[in-house]
Amino acid sequence: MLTGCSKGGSDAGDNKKQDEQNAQRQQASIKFGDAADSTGPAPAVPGAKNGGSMEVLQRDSYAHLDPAQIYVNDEMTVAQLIHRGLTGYKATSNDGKQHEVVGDLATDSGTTTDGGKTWKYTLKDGIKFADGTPITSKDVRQTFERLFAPFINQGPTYIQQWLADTTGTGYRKLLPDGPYKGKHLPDSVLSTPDDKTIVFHFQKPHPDLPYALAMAGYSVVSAKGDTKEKYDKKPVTSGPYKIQSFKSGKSMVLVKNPDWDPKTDPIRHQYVDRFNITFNQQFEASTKALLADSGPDRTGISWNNQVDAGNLSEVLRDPKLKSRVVSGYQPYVGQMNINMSKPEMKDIRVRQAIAYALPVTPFVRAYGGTDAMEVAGGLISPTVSGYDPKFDPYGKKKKPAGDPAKAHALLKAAGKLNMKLTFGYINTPEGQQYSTAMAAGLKKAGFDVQRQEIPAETFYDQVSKLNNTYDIFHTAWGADWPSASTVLPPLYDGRQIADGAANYSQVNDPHVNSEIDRINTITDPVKSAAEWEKLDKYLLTKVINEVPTAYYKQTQIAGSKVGGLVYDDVIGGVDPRRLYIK
Amino acid sequence: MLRFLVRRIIGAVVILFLLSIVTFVLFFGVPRDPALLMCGKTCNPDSIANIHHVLGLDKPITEQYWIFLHNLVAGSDQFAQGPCPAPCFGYSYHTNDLVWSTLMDRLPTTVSLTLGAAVCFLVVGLGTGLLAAWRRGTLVDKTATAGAMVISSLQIYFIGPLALAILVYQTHWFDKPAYNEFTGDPLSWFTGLIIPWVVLSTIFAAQYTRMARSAMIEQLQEEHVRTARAKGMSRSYVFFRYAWRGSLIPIVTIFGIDLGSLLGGAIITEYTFGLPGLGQLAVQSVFFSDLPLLLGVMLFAATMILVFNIVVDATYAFIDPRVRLS
Amino acid sequence: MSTPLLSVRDLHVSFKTEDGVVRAVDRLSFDLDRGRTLGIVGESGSGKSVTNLTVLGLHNPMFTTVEGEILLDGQELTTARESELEKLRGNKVAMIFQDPLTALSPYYTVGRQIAEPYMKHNGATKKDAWERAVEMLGKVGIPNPRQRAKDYPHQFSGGMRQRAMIAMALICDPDLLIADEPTTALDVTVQAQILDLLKDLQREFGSGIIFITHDLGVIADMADDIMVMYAGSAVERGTTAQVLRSPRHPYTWGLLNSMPRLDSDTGVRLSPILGTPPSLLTPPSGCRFHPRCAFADRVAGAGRCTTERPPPATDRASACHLTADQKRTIFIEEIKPRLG
Amino acid sequence: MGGGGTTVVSGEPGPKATGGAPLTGRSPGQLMWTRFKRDRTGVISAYVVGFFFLVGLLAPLISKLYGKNPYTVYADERPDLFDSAGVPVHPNGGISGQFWFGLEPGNGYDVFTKLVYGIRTSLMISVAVTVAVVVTGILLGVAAGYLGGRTDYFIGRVIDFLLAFPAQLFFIASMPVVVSLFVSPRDETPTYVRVVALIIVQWFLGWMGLGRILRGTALALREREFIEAAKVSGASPWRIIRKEILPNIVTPLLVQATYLLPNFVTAEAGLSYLGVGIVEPTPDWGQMFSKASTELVMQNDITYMFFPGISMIVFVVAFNLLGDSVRDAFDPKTAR
Repeated sequence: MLTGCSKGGSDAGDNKKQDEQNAQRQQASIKFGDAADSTGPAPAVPGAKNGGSMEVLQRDSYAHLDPAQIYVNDEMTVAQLIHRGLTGYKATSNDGKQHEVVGDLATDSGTTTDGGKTWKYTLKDGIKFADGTPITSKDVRQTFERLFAPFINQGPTYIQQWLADTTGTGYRKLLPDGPYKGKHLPDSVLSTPDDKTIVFHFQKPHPDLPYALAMAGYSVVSAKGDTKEKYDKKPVTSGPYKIQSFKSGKSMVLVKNPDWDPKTDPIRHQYVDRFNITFNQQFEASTKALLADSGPDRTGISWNNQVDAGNLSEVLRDPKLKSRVVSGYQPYVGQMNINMSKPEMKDIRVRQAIAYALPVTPFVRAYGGTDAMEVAGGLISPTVSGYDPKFDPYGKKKKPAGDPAKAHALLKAAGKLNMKLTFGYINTPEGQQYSTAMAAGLKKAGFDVQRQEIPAETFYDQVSKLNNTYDIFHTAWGADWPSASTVLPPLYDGRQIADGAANYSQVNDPHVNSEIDRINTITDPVKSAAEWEKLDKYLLTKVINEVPTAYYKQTQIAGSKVGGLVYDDVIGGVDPRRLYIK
Repeated sequence: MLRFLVRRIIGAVVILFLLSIVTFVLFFGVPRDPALLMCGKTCNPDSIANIHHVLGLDKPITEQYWIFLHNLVAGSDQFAQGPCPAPCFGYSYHTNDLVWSTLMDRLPTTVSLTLGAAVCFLVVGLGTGLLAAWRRGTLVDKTATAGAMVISSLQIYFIGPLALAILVYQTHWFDKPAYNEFTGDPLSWFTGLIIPWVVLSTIFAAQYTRMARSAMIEQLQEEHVRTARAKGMSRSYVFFRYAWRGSLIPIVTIFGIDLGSLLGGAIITEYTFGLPGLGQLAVQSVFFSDLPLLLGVMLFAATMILVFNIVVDATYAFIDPRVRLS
Repeated sequence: MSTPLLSVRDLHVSFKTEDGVVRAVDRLSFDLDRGRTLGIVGESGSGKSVTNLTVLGLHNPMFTTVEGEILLDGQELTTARESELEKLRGNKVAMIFQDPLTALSPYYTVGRQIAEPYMKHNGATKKDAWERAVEMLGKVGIPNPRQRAKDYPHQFSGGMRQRAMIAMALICDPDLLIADEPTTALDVTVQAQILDLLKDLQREFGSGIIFITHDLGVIADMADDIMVMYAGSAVERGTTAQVLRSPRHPYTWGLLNSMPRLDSDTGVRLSPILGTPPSLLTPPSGCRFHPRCAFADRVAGAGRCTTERPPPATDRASACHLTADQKRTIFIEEIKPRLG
Repeated sequence: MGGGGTTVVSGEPGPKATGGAPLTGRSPGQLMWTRFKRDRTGVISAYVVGFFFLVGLLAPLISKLYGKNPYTVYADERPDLFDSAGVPVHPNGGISGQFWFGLEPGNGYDVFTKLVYGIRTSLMISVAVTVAVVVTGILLGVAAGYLGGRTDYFIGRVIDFLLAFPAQLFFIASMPVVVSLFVSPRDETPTYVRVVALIIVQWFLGWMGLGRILRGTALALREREFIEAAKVSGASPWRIIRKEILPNIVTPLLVQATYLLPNFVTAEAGLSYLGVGIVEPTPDWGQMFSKASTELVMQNDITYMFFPGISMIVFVVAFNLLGDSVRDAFDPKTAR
């Protein structure tokens, strides 16, 4: 009888070895490449062959194809194949762990003479859009000016803010209608002296510009082909592949772009003739199809679907699948924010009590156990420069279910036993599950926890309101580029506190603020990584405005005829550019 | 007949009109702002205000409703995403797709699910019900009646996950249900929907068994059935002509109601099996506060109910000569 | 003397119900000759309708037990197979029901319903059967029968519906016609027309008729013989003249006594005797009528009526413990004067 | 002297349920009760239904005796019993002498107390909806049927309109709205808010069927002699409704209510299943189904599904059988 009995346990292993692996994982810091590094073609993938078509099983259809609207992972992945920007990440090893930032459309990763205030880029020769028109500095100007138009509201805003020298959305005042009503950015901000040259002028030093420009959101847009809102469904592409057809919610076909010249591109390859993308493939479905490995699925892959929770442990433990399976970290770190604007939270002993009491097991549990989540020590993810695997300020790696006794003592010392603690949680099944268990853990330490649900799709907007009512709430933050400069400053710069800003905990610590300013001017990315790590430790031991919970992991699988399968730490998933058919 | 149709259609339109107002008002009671949804990762009050303006949410509710009605009837070119021919429900806040084409996209899933299940439960349910009535009082009847009683008390949210757990997750005998287009691959269309069909139709079949049995038994006690027997017509002739004809009225009534509400979205079934039909779309539109989509689904579902009400009433005229439509 | 058309001998019919066994017909015997009319009189639930459904084999075999003999033209019906009975029904034996509105299917045309038995029993084509149905409709006095045959029952008036029922019953020229209160649901003038029609048709077709009613006025007009039923048994039998002129059972007296003086209000059903009909589930001991009988105390031998069942009524011997003299005297001295 | 008596109009057996005017000394209620007691299925069903209500009522006592509550996160209290994804490591969902019905995958709640409290929540909501629907049905149905005219027309149109609502869709769409009407900013959304919202939403689209039936009954009663008599004797409409009409609609009301209640139980569970009703950690029948439909459970702990599943089947079947018995007891003619 199969119904009555279930065998018990989900086979989810506990990876005790994880720490050791991470210790070995010395995140090599990324350097900014010069002209030689930026010259195409990209170094060949060992064993790669040309031809064939690949089936791509994806869950979510692409809502945006206009580069300026791209900020979610799936779209950023496909953008690697169809869009090009001024810079990009070049893999310098074949395992997806080592990268450098090089010039993509530009001849190098950018030159600055004044510590990051002025950046100069020169376009390569022979670069063209898929419609055959050459890419000029006019297109680049259009690319950046249209970011200020009202209809662009989904993409990253770093460079806009840097250009306008503001925070928040104040940058739109710089060019309220974008380039569409005849106005342009003045040369003092963005100058294009000739067809090949682009110069960015910032008020403050921004040594991270080469990283920022590598984001898919800053890929080039054709000035001639700019159809404003409609560009989102039918963009003019520039990468090695172009869109042959796109049926939203159903399918997309990518074919080779003959106007793409490999000699201009140090990053991408064009091995596969054709990608047939099918949407609405849930994780279980894609995993099952790829596991079965028959028919067209032998050349099948999913760029963004993970192995579903149900198959995960089996997939990870089957030695026969080793060559078809890749795992890695996503750039996200989960963290419990302590709302520093609340008077009750001013007492560090209360914050310590929260930090010690909080069980992180519920979070790990809710998302599938230790195969999918790893108990976190610090705020910097293993994919970001500056990660220290040994750092564990609250002993969460030893006592993931929390230390209620210690927390209780701290709370008692603060005279705040049974204080009310409002816990805003995201209203998803997982959120409901882990928040109730976390609340139970905090209750044991002597908190009167009040859980408040927040609708999933507006969760971040609610918790980023300055006058929100939550004492604690759980968020996750992913680095936009592999530097802690996209983690610590947006999250903990006290001067960034504003409605809608990412400083969710509303922490405003003078030391943190001044350190951010100091480290931000360091132009050597290797040196700055070490400084960020120090700041991370300061935050978690002296300020205690956050409790890190978990690092997000994922595992992906491909068919047996898929070659060049690599988990790329920067992309945070399979690298689509290196794929070929065996 | 024509006058009947015209009158009923006018009635239906009035109801739809009121329903759209209720939905509109209801939506404005939602404690969520659709602008937040479109605002992305870098959201702030300015961009929200901007999105409000683009969506027309800064206009008074009455004006917004008027625009909605106007677009519905006449279509609109005012949308940033592109033209929107009548019936125009606008573009989804969430996916930016045309609501009407999204509905039409999802419809085949729901229609496949509903009609497939309807065939199953009509054949099995009515068959069993007739058999039980024919052999009333025997062991067959008692078994069928007791079985139908228990099965009709089952819930999709129990046997659906149970079927998934046993057939898909434990034994791996079946793939997880999915919708594949019939025109693309009829076989995978069939295999993908077989579990939902069986689960959905099991419960309905039991209900139809009960209904058909009791309707037939009631009819068999009618005097005109006795008259037919008294004039020498065989038991089967009387059963299938006289009694069956009379039983059709309650059966058709319930079937019309069931079909209408299922075609508007078999919410729990689609949710359980992850089928991308109208029901799932409805749930999504609620969770994403997607007003255009919500209005679209709501009015579509109500239209289905109303259309099938009219169809049922019109069918009466064919079944029962006493009914004259006017 | 030839064999009677219908001969019922010692018939017992009982139903199983959730509450127990109901003895609907008990020790019933009677004969009917061709061309003659037997009137059966009794209250609702006295077993008259059940008797006739049993003749047709229309009882539910799952719940009903039938004992005794029913001979139609010498053919035993209680043991006959369903297929044989089917051949008889509507063919040799036809039935007319009380309420022509509910007795006709609302879903089919009148013509079709009339034609059906003709097709079934005579193997006629649809067209021939239809022609015959139209002819029959004409015969029962429906004007413009070719048109009206295409109508549905609800388009007919009450009297026309009963005419159609009669047409349906007679279409196969039955030997035996059972009319179960055929006029009760009709108003007086129509009732008279229908009765005349039945009489005419009986003359034409020569059928034997069993006429069930609780209206003594009607039965006086129609029947050659009368059988009075009470609680599943016959309490009195005889020719119409005998039973109406010199009734010999207290129950019959009660019936007569309650007849309206003037032939005006015959449509009203009368329950002529004090008290309610007995439960057939738990019938009274002894004479079934004794709890309602005003004359039980006159029977010789105290309490005989409550302990001993009188024998079933035979020709002119009513099922009552009173002596024949007592019956005559009581009727003449006490009942007749009040009948006026 | 003679055997003749007065003629009594027979045939139709007189007004069927003329309130407290019994012909035989036994009121229709008593008759119904006698008939009901004879119906074995009905009596057993009544006991089963009663058992469920008793369980719901005594849930706190039961769990106290059992020594556990449905809120303890055993996955953190007893990590040895679970793997890192929260699945009980012992077979059959961790059923043991200590945890009679096992442990819930995820946070590891005790299934036994959760079910007991879940029954309590679900029944409480459904009973409240039933009461609300019955009251509304009486008010509007009787008003429409008895007053007639414009009132009847208006209520009739309202019923038509509400019947055209896609009910389930409307429930889902309106639950968040109704909840938001009550939310207080600083405290946890109390369970009672969701409970009240569930009651309101189901009530809103739940009363029309009953309303129609009662309208029909009231309409029929209005034409009856004893009402006419009451009117002629100058009784006020309110008095007529209270004294004459209401006692006569008890029968359809009781029958309908027994059919409605299990429907509300399953509908409420459906909403919680879809995630818009009662949410974790409040124990609720539907919420247990929602848990049972997660991949975690379907993949690893099929045993868990049977506790809410079987208990609900037993409840609904028993209640439906009870409904049939009640109907038969009132109206024995109806075919079974």
